[in-house]
Amino acid sequence: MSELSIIEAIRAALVEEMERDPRVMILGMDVGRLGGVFRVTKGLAARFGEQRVADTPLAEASIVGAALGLAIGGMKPVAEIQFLGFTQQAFHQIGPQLARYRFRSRGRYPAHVTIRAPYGGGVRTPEFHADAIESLFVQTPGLKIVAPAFPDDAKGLLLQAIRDPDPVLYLEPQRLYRRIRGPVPNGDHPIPFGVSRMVRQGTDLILIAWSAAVHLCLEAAEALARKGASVAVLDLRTLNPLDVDGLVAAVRDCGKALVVHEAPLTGGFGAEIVATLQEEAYGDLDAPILRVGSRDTPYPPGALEDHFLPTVARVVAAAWATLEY
Amino acid sequence: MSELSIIEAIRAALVEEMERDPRVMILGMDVGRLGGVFRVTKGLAARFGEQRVADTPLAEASIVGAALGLAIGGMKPVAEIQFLGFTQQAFHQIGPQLARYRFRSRGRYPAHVTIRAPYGGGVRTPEFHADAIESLFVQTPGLKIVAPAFPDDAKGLLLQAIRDPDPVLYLEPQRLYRRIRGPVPNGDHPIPFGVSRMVRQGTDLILIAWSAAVHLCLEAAEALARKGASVAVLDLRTLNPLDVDGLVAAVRDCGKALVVHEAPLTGGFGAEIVATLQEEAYGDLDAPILRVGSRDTPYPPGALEDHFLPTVARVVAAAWATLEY
Amino acid sequence: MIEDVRRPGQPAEIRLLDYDGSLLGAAPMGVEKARQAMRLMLLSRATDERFIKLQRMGRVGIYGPVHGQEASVIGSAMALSPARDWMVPASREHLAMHLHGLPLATLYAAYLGRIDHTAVPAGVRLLPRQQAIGAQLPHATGLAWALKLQRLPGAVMVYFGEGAASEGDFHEAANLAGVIGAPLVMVLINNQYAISTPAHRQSAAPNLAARAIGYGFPGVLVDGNDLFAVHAAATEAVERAVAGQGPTLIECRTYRMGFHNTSDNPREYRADSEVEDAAERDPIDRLRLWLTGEGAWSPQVEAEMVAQVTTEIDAAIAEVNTQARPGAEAIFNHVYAELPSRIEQQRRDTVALNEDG
Amino acid sequence: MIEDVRRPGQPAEIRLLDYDGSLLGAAPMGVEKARQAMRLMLLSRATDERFIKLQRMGRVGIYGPVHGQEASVIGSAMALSPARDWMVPASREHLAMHLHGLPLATLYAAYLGRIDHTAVPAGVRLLPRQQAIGAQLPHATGLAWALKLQRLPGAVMVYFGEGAASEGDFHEAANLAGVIGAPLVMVLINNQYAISTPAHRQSAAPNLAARAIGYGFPGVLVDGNDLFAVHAAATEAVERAVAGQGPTLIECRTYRMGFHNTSDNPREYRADSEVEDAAERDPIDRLRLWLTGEGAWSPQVEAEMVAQVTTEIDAAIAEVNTQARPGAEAIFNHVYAELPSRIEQQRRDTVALNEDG
Ligand SMILES: Cc1ncc(C[n+]2csc(CCOP(=O)(O)OP(=O)(O)O)c2C)c(N)n1
Ligand SMILES: Cc1ncc(C[n+]2csc(CCOP(=O)(O)OP(=O)(O)O)c2C)c(N)n1
Ligand SMILES: [Mg+2]
Ligand SMILES: [Mg+2]
Repeated sequence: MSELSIIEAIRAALVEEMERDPRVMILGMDVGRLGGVFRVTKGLAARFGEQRVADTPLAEASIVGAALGLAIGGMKPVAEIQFLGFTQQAFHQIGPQLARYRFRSRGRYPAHVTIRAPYGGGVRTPEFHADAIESLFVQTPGLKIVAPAFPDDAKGLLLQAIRDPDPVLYLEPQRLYRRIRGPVPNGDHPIPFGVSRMVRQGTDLILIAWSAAVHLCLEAAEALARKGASVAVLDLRTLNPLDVDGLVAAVRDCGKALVVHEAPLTGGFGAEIVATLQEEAYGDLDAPILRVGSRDTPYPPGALEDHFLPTVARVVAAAWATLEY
Repeated sequence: MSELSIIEAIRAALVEEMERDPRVMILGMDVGRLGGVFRVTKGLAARFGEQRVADTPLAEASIVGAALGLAIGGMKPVAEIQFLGFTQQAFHQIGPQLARYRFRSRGRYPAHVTIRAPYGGGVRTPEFHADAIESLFVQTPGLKIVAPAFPDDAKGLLLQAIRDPDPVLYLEPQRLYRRIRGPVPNGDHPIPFGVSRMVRQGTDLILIAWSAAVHLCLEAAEALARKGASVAVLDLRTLNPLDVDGLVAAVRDCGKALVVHEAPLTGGFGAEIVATLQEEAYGDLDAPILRVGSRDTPYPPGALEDHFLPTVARVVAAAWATLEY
Repeated sequence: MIEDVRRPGQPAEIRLLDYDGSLLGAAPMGVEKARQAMRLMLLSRATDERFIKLQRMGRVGIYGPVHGQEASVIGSAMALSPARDWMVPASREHLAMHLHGLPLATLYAAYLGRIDHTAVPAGVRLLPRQQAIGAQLPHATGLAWALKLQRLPGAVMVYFGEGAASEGDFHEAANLAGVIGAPLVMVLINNQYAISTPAHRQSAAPNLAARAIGYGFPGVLVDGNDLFAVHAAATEAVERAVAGQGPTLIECRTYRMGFHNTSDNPREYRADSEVEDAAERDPIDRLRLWLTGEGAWSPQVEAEMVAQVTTEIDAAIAEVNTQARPGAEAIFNHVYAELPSRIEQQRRDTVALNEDG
Repeated sequence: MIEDVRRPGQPAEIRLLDYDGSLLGAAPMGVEKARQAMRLMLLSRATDERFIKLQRMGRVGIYGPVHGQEASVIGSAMALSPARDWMVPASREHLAMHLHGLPLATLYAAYLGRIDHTAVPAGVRLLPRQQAIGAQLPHATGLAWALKLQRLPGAVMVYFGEGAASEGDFHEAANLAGVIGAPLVMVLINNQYAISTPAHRQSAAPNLAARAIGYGFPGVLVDGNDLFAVHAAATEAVERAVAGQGPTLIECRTYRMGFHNTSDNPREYRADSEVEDAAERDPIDRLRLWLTGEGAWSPQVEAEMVAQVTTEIDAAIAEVNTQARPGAEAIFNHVYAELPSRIEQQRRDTVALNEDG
């Protein structure tokens, strides 16, 4: 067991997997000598050479498209997109190409590619750098989506992502990169996709979240506990595959649920969770499942982000409304 | 009143609006001499000149990006993207640019742009040409989304789209282009956004849909009527703004609802409708709101599309399950 | 101060075989190989005819013919070593794909709705056709990069049209290939049209080969209806790639004689006279003249060869006709390595519905 | 057959003002205008210093300095007529924006969190800064197209870096501009870095000006630390545009002296010696030498001017400090012309929460 930050956990997974498998390589803007704008890949170019930790030109679509070609050619590329917001520049290479290549080639060419991208608000970044656009990828059959919230999950899920034969979009909570540290088991412990994690037990209400919003929920649950409510927190960990059984079981136990995400409310992945639970666990629900998300506006300049993002206060308020329903 | 096909209705709106307002122009691939791959703009280049009905190079991002620039420069561009699937090539120019330009410029530069794009299945097109990816745009504050299912709406909503000071994504049901004809009022009748339309009355269950799926629902409702169920059909007409009041009122009347869309199930806009209704009309619901969508796979080759797309049989089955709940 | 750079640095269009079949330079192949090329070109044209017919009969959805572009397609593909090199097609390079190892029946299966028989066979270094214009270009760059990283011998040849050359994907793929020094041969088939859009509305550049300069590698412009010019340029480009000298862009200037595809009617946007003019530069006619001059061709040889390729096509179609049509479950195959439970449920439902129906 | 096209057709780097301040050609401006340019360059550098300080004090989020690029930014912008021409900035052209009509206080307001005071004033033909690299390029093409369609006089000048020139947006925008013959001046500020990525890893092309050939319009390469060369090229390009002769690409070769932005530490990826070398080609030093030679400059003049620009900056910041900080409702302003009811509800909730808190 080591105490690592999320950045360190991600780096550990990359290093271990590159040592284990010579076909694993990293590509992206500034990932080489600089080690990436967040220094996630710091030291890797020196260790593995600039061939395997390769800086690319400033062109996201070619990073993803080339990663697919590299995979077809026998590599296992881990592509870094500098910020999730800029996956939009590569959008046509992700859903229609990367995610469908196995299907299109009838299994001949699996797209063994991982895309890593930091995202999420709360750190006063310039425009596009915080956009929580994960829900733009949830209707992309073929693409797995991973969003860890803790150092151990960050490492274990990344190990799994790099090995997974399907393309994986691996979302990194930039707000938490260095803010939290936690125990990470040493050695090779990949974490299977599609298994959510109960990060706080409770009996009255379950808060459902992923990535940085999990920590918001933990704070809110703590605040609610002080007022006497027993509130559980479920960390989804992967959006696709979605742990439908885990969700249904959790709701069955509590009867009430609330989804919290950083993305704007309308069209966010919270809607899918509500729709799924409403279909799969209707009889067990004692109240409507509310959603707390960001406002339905563009991500505002940093000074205003606290009005845009979900806050502990908003989560607590929605939780009370649900508890009192 | 004239009897028009959807193609004719769209063309009529374009012609009338171009005659009324010299700033309205059309740009896109093959829209000029050819009149577009579906001949929607047939005859317009001859009538208005190749300056105002301009063929562009094969580059979607520049079509959308240039349309924004044209709007800033005083034009009211209507950009055609040949098939909705190829808006993904322009993705970074739509959500992050077009939809946010008013916000970014603090009102100085509204993005007075309409994007027209045919979409939807059932006509055995090559890959990408049928993809119902409207839900990739529903989490884009600033962008309005319009999806008519009838000739009169096609015309009236397009008139409104071209005049609307916000950017509008106008989705054309390619399967219905020439298949249905209907009465269209002559003259200038724009239809306001955000108002759904009850296209069939019923008391037991309401089917909620947009674009070509509305006709699927009408067929299903007819089949259900033959079995004695009174089923209403609500045509949303616009996804953003969403007619929340209309939805709630409709559910209040029936107590049961079912959402049908051509997009794959998971992450489709159906999820948002369910989540919204569940929140806004929980007390009025007598059964879970099920969703019927396409399968969670890539759009298959034409010969297999009937297994992928929602069918009358699947809608009827889900409707019975709801009615019998 | 600002000079019109449109003039200097322009590669001239290279031609080795003139319209009348006479040689303008050294022939890059002997008579035997040229006859083989001729056979492939005839097979290509016969495939066009057959599939247009099948489409008219309702047996095929949409077909885009190669007619007119055969020298570009086949002259380039013949420069590859299928056991060593990779091919990344766009969508109109059927016979290049076949030459590279794809059985005709596999090629045809896609048009005839046999999705589960369309996979490129193991060992054949070929990617599937691409319907998103230009999207294959970064894949090709990545594939060439993979060869270089693993020190594998070989080149990657990627096809695309002059329309595709307008897409951002072209630019990003070419620029990245230059930076990497990837063993990539970019074959731009400029058939003068992207659906109805003529090349001069696609770009104001006097030629597209000159774009290579902006990526730091050579570009060459060839008469795309001249099998020899195409083949010589492609051979040299493949050699450069294999020798570690990096990418090459080859613009083949040709002409799309037919419609864009079976849904298109070119009379809506171009004059018959233009097509008639182009017909005089037909790539097959030109090669026929040369072969005839070499004493290696006659109407009888041609008739035999046409009969042969017809038989080949018949056999391939017959083979496809024996293949079972895919069942409903085919849409769930190869979406993931293993279906997530939610989709597995959808698969079961779909199959059940289908059995009911 | 395949020639190395990297040599022919290369525009040479144009320089008019040598490192020692001596003229190599005709000066494109007189002493008065050069002093005005000098003032703007000093103001630019002083703005850098001030905002880096404010960032270190925690009053500004992130700031990207212009240091080293002043001649490129100001020499080009001075070629425009603000009442007629449009400017489309990337993100590092502060003083060009100011010269084009944006009050300093408006520019600074964005850095100091006064979102509602950042709008470009009516009548100023300027677009906002762009944070998505390269995304402004097609907007500029469209804007130039709009001028042409409406037969309005004027040119559009768009800025971007050598990093941005790798994006698909650059290619698509340039190619479309060529086809339209748009009155566009593309100013590529090649400061040798995109964050840590050096220009030679960004593209293998010997220069980026040569890309213009592939779009059918001229490209010119200038010493971007030479105010005169930049200005002369920009002036000619603007004249061409206004005269209906279409687009021009100008590559200004300069050097980013500072960090990419206040979060960056360039020592992690480049040697100090490289920066010291570049400092010898400082654009301000060079102009100072020339102006001194013309008898139009002295340390005293400079000291006065520095004092003056400091006062200007102080005043602008003081003005911003009087502006109210935006309230919570600011995030809902200008999302739509009129808020849909669902979002109007969110607005009310947000404002209420804020009043409670
Ligand atoms: C990204 C994308 N945009 C638009 C289309 C529609 N489309 C299909 S073929 C074609 C023209 C392609 O032209 P070119 O690249 O010159 O190839 P050619 O058809 O001439 O072989 C277009 C626009 C598409 N398939 N993909
Ligand atoms: C589309 C996009 N990708 C990545 C980034 C992150 N980023 C910000 S500035 C920058 C480098 C830009 O380089 P260049 O275009 O040369 O401009 P410079 O910073 O040198 O002025 C990058 C990669 C971004 N803002 N937008
Ligand atoms: Mg073409
Ligand atoms: Mg730069």
